[in-house]
Amino acid sequence: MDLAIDRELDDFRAMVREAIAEMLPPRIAELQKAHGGINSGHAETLEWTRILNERGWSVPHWPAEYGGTGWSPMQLYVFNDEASKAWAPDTCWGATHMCGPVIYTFGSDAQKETFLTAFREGRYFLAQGFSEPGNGSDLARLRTAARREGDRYIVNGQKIWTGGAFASEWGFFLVRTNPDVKPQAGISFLMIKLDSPGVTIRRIPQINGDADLCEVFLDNVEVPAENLIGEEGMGWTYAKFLLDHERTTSSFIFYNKRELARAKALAAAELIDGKPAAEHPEFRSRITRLEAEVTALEWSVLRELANEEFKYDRTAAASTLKVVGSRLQQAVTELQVDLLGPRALRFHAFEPEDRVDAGPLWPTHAEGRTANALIARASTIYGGTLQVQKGIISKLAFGL
Amino acid sequence: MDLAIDRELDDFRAMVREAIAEMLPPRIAELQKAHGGINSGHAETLEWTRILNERGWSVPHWPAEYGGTGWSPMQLYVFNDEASKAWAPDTCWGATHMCGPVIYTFGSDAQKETFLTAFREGRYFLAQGFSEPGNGSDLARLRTAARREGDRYIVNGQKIWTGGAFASEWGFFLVRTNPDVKPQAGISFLMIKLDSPGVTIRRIPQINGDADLCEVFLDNVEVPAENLIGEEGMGWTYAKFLLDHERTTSSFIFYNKRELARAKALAAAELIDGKPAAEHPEFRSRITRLEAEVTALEWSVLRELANEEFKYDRTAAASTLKVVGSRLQQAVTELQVDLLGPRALRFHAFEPEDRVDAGPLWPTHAEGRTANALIARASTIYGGTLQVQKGIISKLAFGL
Amino acid sequence: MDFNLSDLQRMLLDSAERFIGDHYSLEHRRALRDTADGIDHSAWQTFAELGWLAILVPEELGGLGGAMTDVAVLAGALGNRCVREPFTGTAVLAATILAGAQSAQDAVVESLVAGQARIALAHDEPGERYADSAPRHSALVAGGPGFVLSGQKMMVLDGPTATHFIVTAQGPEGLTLVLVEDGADGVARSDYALYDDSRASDLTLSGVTVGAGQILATGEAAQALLSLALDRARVTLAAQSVGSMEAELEICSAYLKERQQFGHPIGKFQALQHIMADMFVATHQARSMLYFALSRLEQPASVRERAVALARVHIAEAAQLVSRQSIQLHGGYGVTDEYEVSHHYRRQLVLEKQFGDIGFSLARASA
Amino acid sequence: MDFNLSDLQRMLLDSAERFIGDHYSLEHRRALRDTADGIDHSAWQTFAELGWLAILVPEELGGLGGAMTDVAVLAGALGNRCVREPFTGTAVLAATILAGAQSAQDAVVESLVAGQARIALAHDEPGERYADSAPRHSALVAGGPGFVLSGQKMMVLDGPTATHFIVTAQGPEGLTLVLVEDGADGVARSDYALYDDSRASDLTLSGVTVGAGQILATGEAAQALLSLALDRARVTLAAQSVGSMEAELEICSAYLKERQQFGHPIGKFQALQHIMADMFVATHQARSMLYFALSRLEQPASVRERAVALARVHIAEAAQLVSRQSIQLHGGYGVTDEYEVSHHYRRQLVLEKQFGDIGFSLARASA
Repeated sequence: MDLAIDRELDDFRAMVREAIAEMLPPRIAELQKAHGGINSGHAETLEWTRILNERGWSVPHWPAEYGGTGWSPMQLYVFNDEASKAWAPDTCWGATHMCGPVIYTFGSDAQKETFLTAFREGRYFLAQGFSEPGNGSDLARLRTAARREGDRYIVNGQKIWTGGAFASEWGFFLVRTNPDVKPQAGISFLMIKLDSPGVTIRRIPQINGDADLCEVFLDNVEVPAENLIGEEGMGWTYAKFLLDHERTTSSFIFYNKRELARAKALAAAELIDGKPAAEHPEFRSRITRLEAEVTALEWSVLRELANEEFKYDRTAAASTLKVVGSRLQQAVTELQVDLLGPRALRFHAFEPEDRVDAGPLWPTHAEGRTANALIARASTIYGGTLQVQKGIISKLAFGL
Repeated sequence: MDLAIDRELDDFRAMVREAIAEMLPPRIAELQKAHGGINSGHAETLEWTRILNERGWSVPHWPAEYGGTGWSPMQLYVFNDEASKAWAPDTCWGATHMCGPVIYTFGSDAQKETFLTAFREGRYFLAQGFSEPGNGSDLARLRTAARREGDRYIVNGQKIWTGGAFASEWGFFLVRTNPDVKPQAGISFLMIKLDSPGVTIRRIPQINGDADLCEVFLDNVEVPAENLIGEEGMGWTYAKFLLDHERTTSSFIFYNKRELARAKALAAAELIDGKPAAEHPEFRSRITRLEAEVTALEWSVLRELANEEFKYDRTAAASTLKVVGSRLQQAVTELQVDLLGPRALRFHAFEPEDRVDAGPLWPTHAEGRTANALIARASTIYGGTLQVQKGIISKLAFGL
Repeated sequence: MDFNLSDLQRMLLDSAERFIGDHYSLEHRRALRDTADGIDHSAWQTFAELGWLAILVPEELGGLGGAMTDVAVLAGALGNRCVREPFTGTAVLAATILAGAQSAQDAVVESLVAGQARIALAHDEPGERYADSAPRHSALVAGGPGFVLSGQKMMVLDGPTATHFIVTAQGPEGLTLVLVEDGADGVARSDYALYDDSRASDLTLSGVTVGAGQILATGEAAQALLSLALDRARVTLAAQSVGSMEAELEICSAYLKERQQFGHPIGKFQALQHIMADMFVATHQARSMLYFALSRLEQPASVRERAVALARVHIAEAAQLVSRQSIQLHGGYGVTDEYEVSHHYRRQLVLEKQFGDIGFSLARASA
Repeated sequence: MDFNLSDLQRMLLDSAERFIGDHYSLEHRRALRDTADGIDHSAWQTFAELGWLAILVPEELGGLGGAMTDVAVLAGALGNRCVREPFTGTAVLAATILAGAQSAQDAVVESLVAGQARIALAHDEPGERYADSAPRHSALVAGGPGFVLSGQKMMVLDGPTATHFIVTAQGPEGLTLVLVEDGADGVARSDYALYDDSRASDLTLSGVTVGAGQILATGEAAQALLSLALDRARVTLAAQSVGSMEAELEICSAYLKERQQFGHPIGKFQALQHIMADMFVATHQARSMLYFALSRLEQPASVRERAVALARVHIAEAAQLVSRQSIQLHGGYGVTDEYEVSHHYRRQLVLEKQFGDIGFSLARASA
């Protein structure tokens, strides 16, 4: 057992920190800080991807042959930690962390050439079409049908919770290519260009004033058969592969660390009865307990990254990261809201054109906090609800 | 809507308070205070019952013809509140609140004469034989069999969680008299004298050093058929009757009020870094939140006593009282433990003969608090677990 | 004690449920949001016609001389549908202050009862947070024919549609409550929306001329009147919060029966049943706590204040449990603007943080 | 970083699990409770033979020169079975102080390693609660050939079986750590049991003669040494707590499969499955927090103290969740002395309240 961080990682950290400080445009960092949700704007995400790509860092976790950096899991961790602290946005997650790995693992050479390059270079935003209105946490029941006709598929159906679809050029979709086999076996993984005739996108207004999530209606959409990734009927397997691929992502550890740090800054700045909120016992205890939980979560992530031998099924540990990480996203953003007190109630528009300067009485640190906390209610819902995660844990850890 | 307490009740309260102060032997109050669990010793319980009976107050909630006082539900509430505050023990609950009402409602005249008189006069302690080792929250599956042979029943089986059986003269039992009908229909309600041949009682050592709960083994016990209460096969109905009979009991409202008051007294007396614990913010917030919860519970009880028109099934409201009341028993006693800090760790024996004086360094207020908190873990288990209560609520309130 | 509605309360509730149920559909409320000032002017007239604005106004001033229990009955119905019209500020807070004012305010009260005057409290100042009784920076000083009022106010709830403001200021005799008309010389408003789609304003008061007839109360009387009015307002918010929770129970239990997942209505899952049970328990206890607070409103100020604070902590925490779980039970739909539960969530947030949040109330209840 | 056991740690854990698993059955522990002093003297000899008492003792003093990670591995195994022998006080707390003492303590250390000496810290005084660094009322003053020690101590853990006490006292140079033999003239003990069946004592020290060789540390050095030793002890307690939680996961999941209710194994009920999941999450996070605390033990005192306090809060609250739910899952059996879970519950209570409870740690972590 060796619980010390490698000295070499400290050097690596210093190196990436300096590089990010040099590369990241302040404008993008400021937007990410104000907006402060999971992602900054789509244009800025792509711009940052292109900047990273110039240095060869846009897909550091990919195999070297596809443009990865060859960094160790701990180095990747440090890089992401530093990027988050510097208020860099993520790259387009669907492209670099979900669809990309599926394509470099199961795609044809032509697909690798077409898509991996585009993803790495940040050429466009990519949407994820998995969920459907009838099946939130129950993917096997999806009904969007792709009927093969010659060298193309005719796709009909409806997807929902497709983040950023309105701003995306392509999407990766799970579709049912065979209705006659057992549900999991009839699903395929298809790339669909979103300006194809028959694709209609509706932005869904959200609880926080944003409308990033979309419904995607597919009405006799023709998709070239070459857009099938891997084999027909293997979509379920690929989806499981990509969900398993990133065991620690759902911890949102970088987000949670950064937002807790932000909460502490708020606690120092906000006054109650003339004293910083940080000195009020209720807030102090809340912050301390959250700090303990975030610290434990970080060490749970480190255990996973360091490949700890584990008595239980590893997926149970991954679900644990998700349970705690999602709970923390809610608790930390709610803490921020409570630190702001009545000032948290003021609505701030999401669309740049609707935003107004709040005036001299309103600290900029207030903007965006409540919007973040409101959408954080979704963190225990998407990617398998809290209840689904608990079911996974009790089944895989205990056989219940 | 009239949310004020009747003025007349204030006079009644003053009257019963004074009467209790006159009647209650200080020795019994002190034991109840030190012991402080749900019941004081069995002998003291009976002694107090006899004292109350002299004034006609031992079974105030019974119909007047069987010795009740004719008090209104609110008067009964005030009486019990005052008795609790004065550290009076309860009377034998099984006799006065469970078996008694079943007998005066369903029993024969002879049974009324025999048992009701004895209960009212506190002649002996009465044990409750419902649960069996195989069926905690699942009464319909009980297996203890009573086979009719002429003018007697031959009883074989095993009961568990029979409080105070070792100190009881009689017990009221649910037994299966007919194995060939559906489970609920074959159950009967039988009085069994516990010194009958074939009855063996084992005290079960508890988490807190007490051993009040017992196992009762019944091995070919002969019970006169005249000890059957009401009709054969109606035991399930009677059991439901008696459980429904007292809708507010499971709130433990008097216990919770009294123990919260005790916690506040501890908070004033116990010092941390030279300051009363009551002035420490963590304890202050905990106390305030518990006070709010106890207050709300008391008003939930008052709504029930005042027969509020209620949109939902009343049993859902009764289960709510049980959920909150049991949670509070745990929270309030754990607060006491935490207020004592390390001093809560010292074990204090339950049996009078094993008790030792803790010496000059140990305040008497420390004794008994941890024992109480430990056994309070059972409050979310007996009488239908927390999970069973939630199931009742979701079914009866929402049809889920 | 009697927890059942009187005949009058039953009539009040029936008419409220009918009007609110018919009128305040989710679509209507979402459309109102996009209007300039966010309130439903014709509905406000109906409020007046139904007598809702007159409940707390004494009969001698043309009101109904009702009680806070009546207000709580109505507020529950408003909470059921997240109705965010300026009822609390005008019909509870301002009505209480005007009825207790040292100078007769018959005309304004009449106008309030008629649904013409809407009156907002302008109390909080920059840098403050729920400063119940601190001295005001806003100052009322002798000047001109009477007085001159200057200062800055923040988060004046329902400010954009107010016809008058009750401004708290430091005057010659200590705390002073001053009635100021919107649009008077020297009054400048900066308006914005809150997350529940209601509106608020920041006010700048620059040498506003004030006559003696606009002084509602001074010194200890002002303190006592403001404190009573705020406590009544807080209980009204709490009653709306309980109404919102009760609506969420209905919405969620219906949704659990309708929504299918893994081949069953999701209400078949025990874990979700138990969440509903937790919500039921919290809501039931919250209503009990509301009754407790109502029962203490006529008692001495210290008793009243502590009871209200205790109730606000308890009810707000129950509301958090219920509104959070309501979203969770709805899955992804819960965080869209298109489902009721997200509106209840935001409304509950706003109810919690008006006139003192959980932290403020906890400190006050623990004092 | 490497979270896997080294070969030596693997051997340590295997032998610990084997011995403890074989030896510390519930029946055995319940029988031990009824002995005069509550400890298992022959098992203690085995502890010594297996080298467990020597882990933290430097090699030059005849020990193994091991690390706190090794102690944590063993402590987890002790926690699995609620083993309450005086390991923490003797092999961690006292071993740390003796190894850092200003006067050589070779004989005592040798005796400790051999399983003969058991050494308890006598620190808390009447009226105190976890007074980490306050001045002591117990006084060490010059007298006779050396010094004289007087005072009163409370809650000396494992006092009844201690051969020596490390007494904290106010000496000429400030805080002083003094080694005193049990049975020395002027030492009077009053013994009692704790709820986990371990024992403690109150001590009265009346003019106990102390030689220079018994002075282990003074002034700032004493403060630093005591603080380090206490933090190591706290982490050892936390490791036992995690071990206890991990055992409860096994006990409860097995029980849920075996126990039938309403015609099914109760593990089929989703509500109970989700409770098990909550327990799993809490336990997993608790072990992560233990690693965090271990990683900070060699850092500067302020970093170490805060990390240990943070870990103690987090692990103790996780332990409360797990031990409470373990009883709940067992129904009525859970509150009997005849089932493991009630013993884990009591052991967790004692672990939480030794050398600082949640409240103490929370204040320390928030400072």
